[in-house]
Amino acid sequence: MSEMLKDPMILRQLIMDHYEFPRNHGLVDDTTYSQKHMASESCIDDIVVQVKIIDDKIIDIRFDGVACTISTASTSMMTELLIDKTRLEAKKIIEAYFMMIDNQRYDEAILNEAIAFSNVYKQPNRIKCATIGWKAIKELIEEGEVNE
Amino acid sequence: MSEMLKDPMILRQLIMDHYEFPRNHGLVDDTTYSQKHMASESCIDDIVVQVKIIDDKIIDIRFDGVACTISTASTSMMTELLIDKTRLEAKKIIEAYFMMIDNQRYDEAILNEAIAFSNVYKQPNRIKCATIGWKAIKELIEEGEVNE
Amino acid sequence: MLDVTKIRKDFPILNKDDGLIYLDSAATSLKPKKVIDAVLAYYQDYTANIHRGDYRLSLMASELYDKARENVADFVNVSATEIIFTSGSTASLNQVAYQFGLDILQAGDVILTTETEHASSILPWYQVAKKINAKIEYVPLNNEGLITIENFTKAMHDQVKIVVTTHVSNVLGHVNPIKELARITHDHDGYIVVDGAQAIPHMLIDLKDLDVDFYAFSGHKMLAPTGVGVLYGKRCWLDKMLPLFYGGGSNARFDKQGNITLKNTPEKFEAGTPSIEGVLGLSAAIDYLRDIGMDNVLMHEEELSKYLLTKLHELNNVIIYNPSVKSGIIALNVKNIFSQDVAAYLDHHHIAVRSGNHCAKILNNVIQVTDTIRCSLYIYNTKEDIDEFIRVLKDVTLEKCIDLII
Amino acid sequence: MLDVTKIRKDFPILNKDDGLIYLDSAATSLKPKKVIDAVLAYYQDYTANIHRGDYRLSLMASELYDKARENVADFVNVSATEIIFTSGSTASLNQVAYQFGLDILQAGDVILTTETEHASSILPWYQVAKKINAKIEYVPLNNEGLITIENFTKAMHDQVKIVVTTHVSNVLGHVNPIKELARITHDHDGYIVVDGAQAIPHMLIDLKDLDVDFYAFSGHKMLAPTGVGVLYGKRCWLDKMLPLFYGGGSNARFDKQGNITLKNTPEKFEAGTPSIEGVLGLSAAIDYLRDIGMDNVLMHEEELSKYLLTKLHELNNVIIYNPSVKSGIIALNVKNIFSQDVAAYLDHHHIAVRSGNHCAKILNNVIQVTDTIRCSLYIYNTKEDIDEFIRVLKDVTLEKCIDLII
Ligand SMILES: Cc1ncc(COP(=O)(O)O)c(C=O)c1O
Ligand SMILES: Cc1ncc(COP(=O)(O)O)c(C=O)c1O
Repeated sequence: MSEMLKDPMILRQLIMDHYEFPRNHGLVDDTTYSQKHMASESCIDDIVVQVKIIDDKIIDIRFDGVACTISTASTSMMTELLIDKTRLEAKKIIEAYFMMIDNQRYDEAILNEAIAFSNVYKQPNRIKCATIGWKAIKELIEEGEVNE
Repeated sequence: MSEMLKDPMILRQLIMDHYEFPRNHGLVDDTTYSQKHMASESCIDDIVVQVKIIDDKIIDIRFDGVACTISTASTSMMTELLIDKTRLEAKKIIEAYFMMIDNQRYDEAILNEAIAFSNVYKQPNRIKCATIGWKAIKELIEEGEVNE
Repeated sequence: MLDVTKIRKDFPILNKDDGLIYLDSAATSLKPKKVIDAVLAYYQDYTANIHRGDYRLSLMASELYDKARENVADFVNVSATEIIFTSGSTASLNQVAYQFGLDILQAGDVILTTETEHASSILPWYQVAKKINAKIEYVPLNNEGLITIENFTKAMHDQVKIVVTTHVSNVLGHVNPIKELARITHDHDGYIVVDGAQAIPHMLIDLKDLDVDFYAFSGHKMLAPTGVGVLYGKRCWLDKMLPLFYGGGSNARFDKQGNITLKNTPEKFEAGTPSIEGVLGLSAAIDYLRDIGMDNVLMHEEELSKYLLTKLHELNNVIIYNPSVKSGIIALNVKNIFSQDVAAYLDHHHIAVRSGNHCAKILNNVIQVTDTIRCSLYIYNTKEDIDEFIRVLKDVTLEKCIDLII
Repeated sequence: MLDVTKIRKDFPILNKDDGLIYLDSAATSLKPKKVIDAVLAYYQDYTANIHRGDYRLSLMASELYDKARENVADFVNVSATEIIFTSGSTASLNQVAYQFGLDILQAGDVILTTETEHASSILPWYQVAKKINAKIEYVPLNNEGLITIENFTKAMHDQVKIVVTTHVSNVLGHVNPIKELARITHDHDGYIVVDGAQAIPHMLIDLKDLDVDFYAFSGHKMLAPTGVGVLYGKRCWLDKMLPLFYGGGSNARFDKQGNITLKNTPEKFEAGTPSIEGVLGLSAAIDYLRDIGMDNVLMHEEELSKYLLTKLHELNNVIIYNPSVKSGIIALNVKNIFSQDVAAYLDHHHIAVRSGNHCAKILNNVIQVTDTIRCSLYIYNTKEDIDEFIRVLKDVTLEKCIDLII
């Protein structure tokens, strides 16, 4: 897999696929989920992320909103990566993702497909797009901890 | 007199005299007077001018306020010049005064002592001082006409 | 005719070799040397606070400031006492809503507006309506987002006290028939408040002729600095209005008991130190535009706009939302690619456009789309700019957009 | 120590051969090249509106704008989310009065303030008091116009909800003991709003340490452009406060029914296009001051101030109204000559000072004089400036003042 993910053609297809068929898309009307509305400063991306955590474990993540290819695909990948993880595992993955976006050393292995965004740092105007969903889940997890 | 008024010493003394002993100074509490409050934009000069006009004739002018040498002296001279004049005469004198301040040709004869300010145009920062009382009386006379 | 080659030389940012194609003048315009020099002169030759004559620098700054007001007044054909300098259109429009609207509106009165309004034009009135229990109504727009006189006349009734409308929409670029709207409004004893932010930079505006009650615009969209704007109001309303801000420079005196004697209009509205170099820059911008001639500005933009529309029509991957527009604001999308992805792709080719909802967030009710690419033109744009824009647009695919980041 | 010769080279206006002696920095400061260059860079290198990332220029401008906020926050030791950019101190202070004061005050509550306040600090509270039927009370000042902790403690009582005070008086230059005033205010469950316009340019201010609720200042008095200022507020109050202006950039969304979702603090307070180059210039000014070191700035001014006072004491035609002052603001008059006449005479000798009541119009109750000459010093002033000022002051007579105009 890791080798395949070096191939730009594959990466492109991955992103397209997550954009056209976003996973875990559509919100649920369920108060056991906490939710976060992210409207990026550029006033264009406007998404909502929901998460359900039980006993330290992420049971489900959902998202919806108006967003570009990069935000949609990166958020979609995020949901796939984090569902079924413990808080601690999720936080490690999130940290790795932000390290990658920041062009620092990071643990490739745990990011899986999300390394499709490893070169976003070269396009500063897309960094907000590639992180909006990830920021939402990060804040949701952190807030959840504080509330307990 | 006109010759004497060319002597700077005399002019200086005239201005000092009008500053130290302003004529027609102090307001009256009399509703037959109309009055105008002038606070120049520099927020420093702050004077009130009153005028009583009967049958087209300026019966009396009074003034008071916080003001510099130039405003006080020029307003004091104005009162002396305009009291007992008809509106039309007063307007001619006022017009001549503003022509002088603007460094244009004007009728020296009717300005009398007020030609002490004939060189103010060389000190642009004092023009407001030299005209504040004159502006007040000008507006009072004009407003009076409109009201009739 | 307007000599674009010569004009482009006046804009330092266009004379670097990075090939910038700036198609976002509706967001903010580029600045010509004349404006930059006016700002510099304030910093280098007469830095001083205004409305003081204690020394030469302050007198110079004050006189230039006062002349700038006359220059602005002259540009829009009103009296200098009717021109208030503000920090921008947003400040101007908020001030009218709170200091005039709140005062004259009563519960049940109607504020008539449109769905093309910019947030800065309509949001203050939402606040006013809420406070006073007034109602907001919308003039139905035609399917291109235009206010027609017919629709406006129908929407008008005797409960309408205030009409709030943009002169030129910042999303769809349509020019509303303000003179007629003002006449109809006044026939119903209403007041009309016009957001001129996108109009003033592009055409000669005669406010006396338009006969509006209030009119707002910003310096930065008309070649001038940011942080400065204008509120025009009819003298009779301004004289009755109280200022929003109180402070130094706007009062003649005050005492311990809280008695305040305000100065006259317009000084009473300008408390505190204004954007002095902003005002001087705005005046220089007006001189610059006047030298070119506003008729030439308009003609140039209409010509470019027509050229751009023709070229766009030839592309089959593009949707145009305002095909009948005459001004230099064109709203479009590339089929099946989100506007922001297209904007990023254009940026990669040095083309600056804006994507999004452009702060007119209720317009999606009308054009049935939340986000568009906005291309907006000004005096320094050329047919070559458009050719390059078209070339890149023609080529764009979702794959190419994604390739930029992988 | 501060190298004045080197500093003076940074100010283009001081390097012309007109022999300008600028002693009016309390009105507005001169601008160093570093600030001018920051403004120029915006015009020449990245002219774009902010909070957009559609293309490189806009991203660059947005990032610099956000960094400027962090720079300002860092300078006064608070968090960037507590820094709101405004158009100046006047706008900052009015905003607190209407959006915070009006909200928390009730009829009968007391606003405690002083007679040294600038119009921009006190007039908004007169409006608030009138609207809400609150009472204004004044801390008795000592005969030099100082707030003492003793007097403040006595004036304080449980009806006092808000304390409004200047940090440094713009007429008398005294530095009020803000940290203690804040403590006493908070002990009485009150809020303290501080006008820092004359403090920030001259000394290191640690707002966290001072523990005030709100603090306002202007860019133009601290080497930056006009048209930009700051409102600091504790995050908890800002989060509760509503903005004064509504418009583009401060809302996340709104709909036809008038529902508005505001962005978070501080964005929610910054509707419309701000003074972008003003903010960038302010950040550059802070960098410049930080390079010099605020301790050095303070030391230099205190030294000059002491020197000036010593020299003034040697003149017998001068009355000093604040002989114990330590800051660089000195209030004086020449005996028997009206302040404006003296100022004009000084101007004739290229010396710029200000005459008048300096917008603190109730102070005459305290110092028993309506008008003074104000001489105010800053980093670029020298002992030579003072020597020349003293030489001219010594010579001035009413006759000489009059001779200038005849
Ligand atoms: C003490 C004080 N407060 C407030 C202000 C008002 O500042 P600005 O005019 O920049 O709004 C000033 C400036 O004159 C001042 O000296
Ligand atoms: C139509 C319209 N109105 C108002 C504004 C607000 O102008 P400013 O941001 O200069 O206050 C804009 C600018 O975006 C606009 O396009």
